[in-house]
Amino acid sequence: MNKKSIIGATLALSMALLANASWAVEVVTLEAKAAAIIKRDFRDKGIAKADRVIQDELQASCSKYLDNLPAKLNDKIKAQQEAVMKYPADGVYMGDWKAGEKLAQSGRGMTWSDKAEEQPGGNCYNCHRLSSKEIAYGTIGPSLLHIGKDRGNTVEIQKYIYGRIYNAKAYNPCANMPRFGHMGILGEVQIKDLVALLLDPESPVNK
Amino acid sequence: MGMPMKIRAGLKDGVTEVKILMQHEMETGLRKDAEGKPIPAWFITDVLAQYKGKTVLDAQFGQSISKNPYLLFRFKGGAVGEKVNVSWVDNKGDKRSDDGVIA
Amino acid sequence: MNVEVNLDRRNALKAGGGLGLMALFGAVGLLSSKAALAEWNKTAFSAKTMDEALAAMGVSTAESNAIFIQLTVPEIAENGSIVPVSVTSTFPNVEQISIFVDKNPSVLAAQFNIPAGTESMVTTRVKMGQTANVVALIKADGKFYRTAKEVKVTAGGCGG
Amino acid sequence: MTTSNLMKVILAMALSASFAAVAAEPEMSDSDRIARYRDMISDGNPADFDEMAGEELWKTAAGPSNATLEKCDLGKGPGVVKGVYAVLPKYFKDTDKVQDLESRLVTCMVTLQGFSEEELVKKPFSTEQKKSDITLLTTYVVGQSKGVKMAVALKHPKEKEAYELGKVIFNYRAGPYDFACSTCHATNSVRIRMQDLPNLNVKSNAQSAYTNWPAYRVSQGLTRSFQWRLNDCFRQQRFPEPKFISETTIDLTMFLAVSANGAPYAGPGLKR
Repeated sequence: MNKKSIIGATLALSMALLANASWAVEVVTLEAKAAAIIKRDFRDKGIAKADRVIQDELQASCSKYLDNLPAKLNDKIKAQQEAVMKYPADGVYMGDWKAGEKLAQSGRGMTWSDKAEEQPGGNCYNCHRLSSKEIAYGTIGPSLLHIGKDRGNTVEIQKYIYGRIYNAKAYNPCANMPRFGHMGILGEVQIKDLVALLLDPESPVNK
Repeated sequence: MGMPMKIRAGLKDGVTEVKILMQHEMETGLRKDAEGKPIPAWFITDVLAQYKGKTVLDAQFGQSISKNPYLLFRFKGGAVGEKVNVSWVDNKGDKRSDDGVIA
Repeated sequence: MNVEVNLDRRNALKAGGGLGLMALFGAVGLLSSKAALAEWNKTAFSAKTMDEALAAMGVSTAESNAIFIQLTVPEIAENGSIVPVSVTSTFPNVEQISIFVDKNPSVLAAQFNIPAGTESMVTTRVKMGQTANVVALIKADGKFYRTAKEVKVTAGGCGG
Repeated sequence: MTTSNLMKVILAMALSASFAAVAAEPEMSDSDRIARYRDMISDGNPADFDEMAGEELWKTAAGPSNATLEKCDLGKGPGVVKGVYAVLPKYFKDTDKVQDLESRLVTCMVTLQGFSEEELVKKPFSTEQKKSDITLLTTYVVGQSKGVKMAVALKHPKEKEAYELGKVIFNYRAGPYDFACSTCHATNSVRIRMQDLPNLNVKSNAQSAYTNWPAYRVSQGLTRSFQWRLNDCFRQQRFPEPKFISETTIDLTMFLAVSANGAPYAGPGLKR
């Protein structure tokens, strides 16, 4: 390598670093600015209070990295979410699949047009295929048709499914799926009913 | 007096195609308002389309026709620049009449 | 005015539009509400079932025929408040086209009288409370024929 | 049977034969069926009536100053309505702000007609009881850009910044569901229930999504503006309410409008 090319390479490298650095500064500034604008521009409406736009660490990180966290941060946030996971004290994970199907059908809950006293729905069909009888299912999440038939119905599987509904982020920090239990959207009874919908051999999901 | 209609009429191969869009709530009488009080039925019952004084379509509607009713039909004849007249009346006796020029 | 109200609108139609009611419509360009309401088939439009509606319309038998009646409806409707329905018949001498939704609270949606010179084709939009059959009924040469198709009304949007 | 009747019978048979051929074609997917439904309802858009009503409002003197909006500068000079929607949002010198159509209409209603901004933004959207003047005007104005290619500029520094901020806001996850716009609108070929979701990071998707708003919403029986669309997105995201014509909504609009550049404006649309 001659002198000229070394200089050239160094120059290119330092330019790349510089560009990278200014890019990083730019992004931080923009993010902070956007957060401030958002904080100013939203207001309470019904049950949806203005402070909902304040991000927790998980939300801020997933937004910043467009849902692709660096490995270290990913592990850190995953551990945080695992630490706040709560399972039923009675060790029972399955409830009534019929109640679960009703919850799965309901896309309501937590919006400013919903009422505080109404139990939010599970929103399941919005994103997942479940019962083969329901053709209006979403595809943002994977199909869960026959999940119980395919994976069985052991206590381990039940606990795993319970956990995924309670807090999907303990498995994948930037998952699209809400943290239904952790965020207080669904209670223990509701989550158990949904586990039953997915795993009970009598449920239409497994027919 | 009802709200204006939108009438488009086009002549092709000796046949006039008429598309009508009417402005009307078409309340079934089965819905309830925010306070839970029933909203009374209010819908167009009769529609009459005429070309040069001759009836080209005569329709009766029930509560199952959509809000802002839409109609498409064709009749033989018609001439560019001539008018198709459409009129409707609803169950409260309100009415409306508009012309569409054949293009 | 009273004389005109008592006139049978169907007969007026057949007379070619030059008499009675039709003369009034033609001259004023407006439907006379009183006359129109007298004509509107209240029993048929209030009918809760297909059988009741057909009886109110004087239909004793309606042969099923999907070849000479083309009923075009979407297989799936994203929204039950607008379901497009198109009925075309290739029967000769079609006098009347009617559209029903068999599970709606009032099953008869619309009835079209087709004068000579008007094609036996009509498109409109109906409301559907749930997945149901759309039925097309044709009167041709004094006889009735019918065909039906199911429209699935789906849950739309995020549900909120 | 007369000759003409015989012809009808033959025609009917030919038709039914072709129908049989259609039936034998490979299974339609549910998405195809929905697309067919949308196509079938695309004619006869009740938004046309709102365009007419909006034009009337535009030309009618109103407000404390008893003036019309005919001198309003929406981005192509005072009084120019044709094609303006295709260049919005845009930086305006007089307000020193990037504005979308609705915020610009508010500016004109304040400066030309003497309305109070505070009053105008209180009830900016149509309800079953009362249609919003701002939405009617919006419907009229966008109708005058039909077929005009979207050409939103990123020249002024504030325009560039609005776009960049809009992109960040698009990806901003928050609320009890951890949702951002991107949760539903940054993946190809996914749907909620039966509704296909556009991936707004893909140009063709962004173009067809943006150019069909404002739109008549069949389920609500009302024409809805783009500000309303964003408001309802945030509602479904489980966010609190974004203030009408706030910077958040305008920045987001800027991001989406620029993504639609190059496509002819096709609204007002007709949606489920």
